[in-house]
Amino acid sequence: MEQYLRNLFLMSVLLYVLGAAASALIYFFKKPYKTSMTGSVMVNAVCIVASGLGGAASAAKILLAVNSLKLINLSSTIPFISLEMNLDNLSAYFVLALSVLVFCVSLYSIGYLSHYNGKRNIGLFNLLYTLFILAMIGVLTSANTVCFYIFWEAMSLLSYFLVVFESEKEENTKAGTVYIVMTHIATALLLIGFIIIYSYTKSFALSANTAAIPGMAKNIVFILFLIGFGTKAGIIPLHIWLPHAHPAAPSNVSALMSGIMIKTAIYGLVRFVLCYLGVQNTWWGVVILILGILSAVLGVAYTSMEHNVKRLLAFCSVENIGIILIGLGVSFIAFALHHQIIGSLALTAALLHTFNHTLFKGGLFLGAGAIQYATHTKNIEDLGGLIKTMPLTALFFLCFSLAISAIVPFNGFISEWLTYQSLFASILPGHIGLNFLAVLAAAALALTGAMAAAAFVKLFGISFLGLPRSEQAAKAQDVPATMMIGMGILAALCLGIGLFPLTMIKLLDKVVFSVGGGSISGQLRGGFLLAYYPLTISVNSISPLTFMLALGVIILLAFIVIRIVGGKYIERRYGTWDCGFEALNSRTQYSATGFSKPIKIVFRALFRPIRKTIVEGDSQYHPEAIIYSTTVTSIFEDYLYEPVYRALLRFSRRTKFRVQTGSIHNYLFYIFALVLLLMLYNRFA
Amino acid sequence: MNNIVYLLVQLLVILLVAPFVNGLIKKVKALSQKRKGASVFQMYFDLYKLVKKKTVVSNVSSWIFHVTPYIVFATAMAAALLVPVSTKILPPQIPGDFIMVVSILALGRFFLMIAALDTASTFGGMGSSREAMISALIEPSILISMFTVALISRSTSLPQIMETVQKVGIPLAHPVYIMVGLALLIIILAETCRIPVDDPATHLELTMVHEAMILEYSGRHLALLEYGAAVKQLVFMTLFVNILIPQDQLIGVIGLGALILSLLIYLLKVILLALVMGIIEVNTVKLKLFSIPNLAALSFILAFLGVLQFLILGGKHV
Amino acid sequence: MSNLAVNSNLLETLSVLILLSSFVLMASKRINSYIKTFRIQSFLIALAAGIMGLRSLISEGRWDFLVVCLLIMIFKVLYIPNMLSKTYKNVSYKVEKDFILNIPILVLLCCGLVVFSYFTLTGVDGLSQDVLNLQLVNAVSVIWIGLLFMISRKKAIGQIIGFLVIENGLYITAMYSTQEMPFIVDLGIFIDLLTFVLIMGVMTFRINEKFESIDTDQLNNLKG
Amino acid sequence: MGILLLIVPLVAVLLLLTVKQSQFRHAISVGTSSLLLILALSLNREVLLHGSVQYASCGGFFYVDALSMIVLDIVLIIGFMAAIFSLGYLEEEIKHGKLKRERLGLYYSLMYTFIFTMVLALTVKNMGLMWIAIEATSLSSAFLVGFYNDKHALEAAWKYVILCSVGIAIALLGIILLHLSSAGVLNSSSFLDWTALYTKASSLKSSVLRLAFIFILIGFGTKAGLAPMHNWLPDAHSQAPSPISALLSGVLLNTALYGIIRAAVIVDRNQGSSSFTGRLLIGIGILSIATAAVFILTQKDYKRLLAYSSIEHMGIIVVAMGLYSPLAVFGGLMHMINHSLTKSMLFFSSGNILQKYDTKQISKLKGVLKIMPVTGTVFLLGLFAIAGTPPFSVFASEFSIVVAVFNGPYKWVGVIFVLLLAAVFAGIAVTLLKIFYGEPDDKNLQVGEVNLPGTVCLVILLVGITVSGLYLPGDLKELITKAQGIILGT
Repeated sequence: MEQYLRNLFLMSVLLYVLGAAASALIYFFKKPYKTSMTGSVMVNAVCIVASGLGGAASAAKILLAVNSLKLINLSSTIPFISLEMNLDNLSAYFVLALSVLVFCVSLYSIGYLSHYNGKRNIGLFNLLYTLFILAMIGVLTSANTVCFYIFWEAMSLLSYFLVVFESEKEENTKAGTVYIVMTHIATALLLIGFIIIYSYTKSFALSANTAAIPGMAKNIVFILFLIGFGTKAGIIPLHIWLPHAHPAAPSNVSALMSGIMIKTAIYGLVRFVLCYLGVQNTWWGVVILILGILSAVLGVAYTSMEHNVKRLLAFCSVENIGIILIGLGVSFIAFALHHQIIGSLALTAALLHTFNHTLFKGGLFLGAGAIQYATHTKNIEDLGGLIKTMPLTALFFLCFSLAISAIVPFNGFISEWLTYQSLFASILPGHIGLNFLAVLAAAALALTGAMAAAAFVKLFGISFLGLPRSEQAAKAQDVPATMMIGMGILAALCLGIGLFPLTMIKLLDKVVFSVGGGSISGQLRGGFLLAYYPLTISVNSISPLTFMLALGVIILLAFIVIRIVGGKYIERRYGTWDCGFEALNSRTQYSATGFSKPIKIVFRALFRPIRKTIVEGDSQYHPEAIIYSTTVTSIFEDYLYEPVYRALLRFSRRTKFRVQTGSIHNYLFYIFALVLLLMLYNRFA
Repeated sequence: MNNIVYLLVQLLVILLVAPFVNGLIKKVKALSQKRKGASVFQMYFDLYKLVKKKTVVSNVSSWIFHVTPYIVFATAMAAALLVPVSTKILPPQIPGDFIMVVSILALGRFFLMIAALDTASTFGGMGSSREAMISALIEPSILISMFTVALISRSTSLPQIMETVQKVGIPLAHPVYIMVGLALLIIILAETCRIPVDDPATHLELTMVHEAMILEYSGRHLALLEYGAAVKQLVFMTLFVNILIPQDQLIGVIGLGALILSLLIYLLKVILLALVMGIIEVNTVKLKLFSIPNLAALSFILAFLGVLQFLILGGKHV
Repeated sequence: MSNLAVNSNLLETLSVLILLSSFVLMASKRINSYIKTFRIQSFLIALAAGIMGLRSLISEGRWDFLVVCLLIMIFKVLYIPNMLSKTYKNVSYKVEKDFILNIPILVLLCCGLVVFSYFTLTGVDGLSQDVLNLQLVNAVSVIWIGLLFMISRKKAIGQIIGFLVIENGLYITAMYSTQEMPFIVDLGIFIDLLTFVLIMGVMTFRINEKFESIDTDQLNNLKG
Repeated sequence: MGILLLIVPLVAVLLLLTVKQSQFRHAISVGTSSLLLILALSLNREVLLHGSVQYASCGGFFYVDALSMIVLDIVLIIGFMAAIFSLGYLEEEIKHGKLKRERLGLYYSLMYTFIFTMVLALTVKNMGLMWIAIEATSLSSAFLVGFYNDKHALEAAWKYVILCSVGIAIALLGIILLHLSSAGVLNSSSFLDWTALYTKASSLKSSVLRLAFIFILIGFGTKAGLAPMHNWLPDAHSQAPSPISALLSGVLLNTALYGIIRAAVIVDRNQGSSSFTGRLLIGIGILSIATAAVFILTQKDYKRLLAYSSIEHMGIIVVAMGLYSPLAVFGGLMHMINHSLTKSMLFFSSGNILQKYDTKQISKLKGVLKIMPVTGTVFLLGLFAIAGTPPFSVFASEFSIVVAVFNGPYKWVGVIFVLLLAAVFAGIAVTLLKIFYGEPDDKNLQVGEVNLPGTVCLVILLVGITVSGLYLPGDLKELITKAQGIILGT
């Protein structure tokens, strides 16, 4: 059985490699565009098959409860460098998420890439894309830290190239630079962490026993990992690359980046802190929890201010990472206090939200891509009325929006509910500080949910409803069928997991059991119903399916009653009420800026909005035009990163001209001084 | 069997009482303004009238506009099914807890907000935008105040919470509950679009939130939305009265008689609360929109103080 | 034996004189006196090499020191100074004007360097066998003074002379510390020195051509 | 056989000075460098078989062991690449009137003199001779640095000669002291003979030896571009013709470093530990990396930037040597190879870019990937490679060194080390990544590569550094292991 699964998995990897090779051929031989388009379709088809196989193998791995699969073990002649890949439950879970997303994204790409036709080298894109997927699989299945590090860097590098793929825009390349610099520095910290561990255990293997590491070193390593992975995950205040990089990348790549790449950081935290290092102190969890709260709240606050579809989604990723971290933090605290069940519950919540976020955020980015594909703009102030021209896209987008706002029959609610429950369960007598924090986290979660809903009402309402605000929006046409299918599958999965959460949770339970040693399946009741509460009899239950049924029945009843009472439905179509003035047009509608203004005013201390009004014309009493613009200050960039960056530049520049003066006398003096210094050193040493 | 009885009782009570409560509050307001006011049953007639009417639909709107009334009404009703009016006829398990209730209501609200944007009307956008802000601010207080009572009973399930509360004696004499009660009261007023800015009775754009969102609706759609709003209001009121003024512990017997008695007391409590709400609304001046954060903060602080009390005292409240 | 003692006394005196000549160099301002002082210093070194050569010829029958002496005479005393003065004959300036520090301080610094050399070398136990120590200190000091000279002079000629003084210092260090440096190394040093001077000649010519001066202070366009 | 390595370039220089046609000059150049490469291969075999190669016939001065073989290989491989690259490079320069055809002979003869001096430095047993050869490298390369004969080039050459000569003079003091330390231990036939010093290391006078090492470190360190003696390096590297920059950076620095290593080995053996040399080397190494990290961040000239990066990598190698653990030494040696290949690849591609855009200013470059797809790609990947990104070879060696640092006595040095490497990466990314994208300011710029043979070199080098980042050929590994054994005295 193991052998069979292993082969299945390797087959999937091999297919990706084949896809990469094929794309490389297309790239290098620069076939005419028509051929390269066919080639691209084939490469994507290969990816679809590969992801299908990979996903199936991973799911089977978890469900059939076989031992962890040793996939590949090749060592190189260079010290430490080896290719060692294992597939255990945790890896399999993340690979499953990856595969599901890749499946849909590849399907979507078939249609999406057609807009590159004749403009760009699709072969290159596909090459980077497949390699990127391979790198992520490598990250998720690496069995030693060196291998992990290499794949991690490869993943960063490839995603960097994908971010700058549309390189003619300067903002894209800048975004890429910010991204690669931040991620590389973070990776350096990871490297330090790995090597500190190595210096105690003398092994890079993930199976190494880390018990011998002294507590202080463990603390340092934890902080390094937190910053290292935190940067990739985009936790505040290390998030600033995210809102730059996601909009810059092509949408299918943003979907992968936001959907699964930033989750590799969550994988890293679980894998390295929980499994590898072992949670040692309660404060580890507390730090993560606090960062989670911060990221969730600030992330959603910035989400609600954004008017660029993809930037909005990027900030929203920050928020969701925050939610995941809240779950993770609670689980770390619980494991540190040896509450296995609570820990497992919280871990389940975090991991489920990870999976869910993969689905809906991937979907949303695909949706954003579809909008961009149809209208060539990412600015929602230029959109409107797309629901009429792009009905299916609108429907899917609505589903994703509801899911991400944690609204009931969708999967987002399930994971948030579990997070609430884990927070609730973590409030135990005796830990006032922790309890206080848990309550705060719950409040933050509530705020986050409502504000996310507000943001997505804006996003959906302004871009899909009302009147089109620009010509492109008016002329938009629905996207190719493959793109639609890609999004459709994700939407269906969102709803599916929302309605039948237990299927997913039971799968997840095996993962959590192998990671944390606790299982919550004993607490679960019902086939599709969900019930959980650890301390008393399970009476806290939710059943989205029942709710859906009830909803359906009530709607039906209401319909019937109204039909009976009110008779036949007679509808009169007429213009929207305009208070008797001129007919409404697209500019009298509420704009996205207007929509989010109340929130901006309420949180003005955070946003520090800058308003600018320019009156054009001769007299201020008879203006020809009034241009009003408002921007939100990004406090972390303006008050943290910018000053530090400038200070560094200034330091560099000054030192440069002070040291390398161009005067040979100075240079000779350095040599002279060093000679004297070292002679003195020798005298005293 | 229990399930069906429970469902029927919930449905009937909520459906019947909701418009009445609305009328009652209006009556209180009318009386306070030295008007006679409409009958307390006026809303039933209004609903009937609206259902009978033809429907005008904006030619900008899409299917969102059409499905929203049904969804809003259905979600309100679905939420109502999860908030027992009486603990005398509880099924063994209710498929949802208060988090679910909040989420269900959020579904309705989500649709209401996007429907308001669907018609390209400025009013719709305005209402939707304001509603977004208010809900964002109020949500944490709802969660925290419910969290507090849930912590006391160590369960997030509403029947469980209500049953635990019955053992407390007089909850309103208890510091934790007082805090939660005050927080909930503010929440109810804000959620039902009353103070400090909104006014369900007028269509003045300065004060419009909920009414602005449903401005484009007419006919049976409007009826559903109005009904839905009334149901939602009653859901919150039920939460309030059944948690803070439990009565079922007084009634020993289990059976039809007890049920009826319990329901009567429930009705009494609701009427009482409606009167209080009416009086509060009458006695409060309308404030500018951006005083809502203060109100929300107040409610949040109250709820948080409640939970703090609970935590500091070590959870010995049962 | 007394002959040898006289010899070593003479060598000591020469080493002090060589050191002194570098002080004189540091104190001088005129290009002419730079070259003259260098010539004298080289002559003193040649003298020392000659004495040692004679000694080693008598005691061991080695003639290589004498060859070295001859080479010094030919190159350092005659050829290089002549070439330098020829190169600088038609240069407009004759006197160096601005220094990094003024001359008295520079001379004091030179004294300091001698003390420093003494201080840093006495601790090294391999060096402090009998009289060699003082000579070695003198020799090493010459190197540092040469380096200081290079730092303090802004004209190209100053740097060339400074380097040559360093080279002189190295040479006497080698001579005094080990009387048996492999000949081939000595030869190699000479070849290098020669090429250095040649290159410098070519360079100064070209720089003079391009910059219309050989003020090395002007050579500071490449920075940062 | 091995002695031919010295004869062939000399003959080539003579031939180049006599032959007048530029085709013949090119042919001689390519022929010579390929011949040298073949000779090196055969010498490699011998070294692998016998451990070291010496010929009694030539007065015993010729000596090659695994350590020198590694550097020798680097010299000859990069030399070969530079020869090929020069073909196209020079023709292009002549085409644009930057170079007169007559000067071709001068260029090549200087280049082969340069190579000859380096080969000499690596194949002699006597430390004194080695010193002479290293000194001679600066004399022959000074003209190459100043080859363009403009103000900047001359300035750079001037500084190069002055600083390196002074440095080398200090190294001579070190050599003299080294000799002094062996007084009474070695007889006159084996004065300054490295193998003799090596075998008798423990009986040398250790305090003199330590002083000697300080001077050798400063002296050869100047040549190797270690901070704070590095100041000539950015000037010289940026002003020299690009193939020469590649030689300077990829080869010359390593040759100088080789001198330091040879000396350090003796001192370490004498002291019985590396604590003395280790502290100095690690200190200077870290200082070099830090200098590079600070200077790269606001660099405006891409060739200077690459030069600073060379300083950084010399620092890394020196740190590795200072650690003196098997892993560190292995990594350090590997890093020598990897850095040379990668850096020369970068200098070659920067040469292509310079010829296309005719500017060294970073701010004036745009759209390199579009205008020069191959060179641009190589340069881009090369930058990531040099910054230590897997899967390129620099990462592999850096990783070994980093691990060694953490296993060494100073863990905090490891933290600084890694952070500085990251800072260098950030600096390169911030300054250089923008040149690849967008549209060039000059709209007349033709899309296409200059210098076809050079571009082929680039691709070969890129493939090389990618493959060797994942897999080290067995022979090479054996060679490095042997050299490691020599250094560690095992």
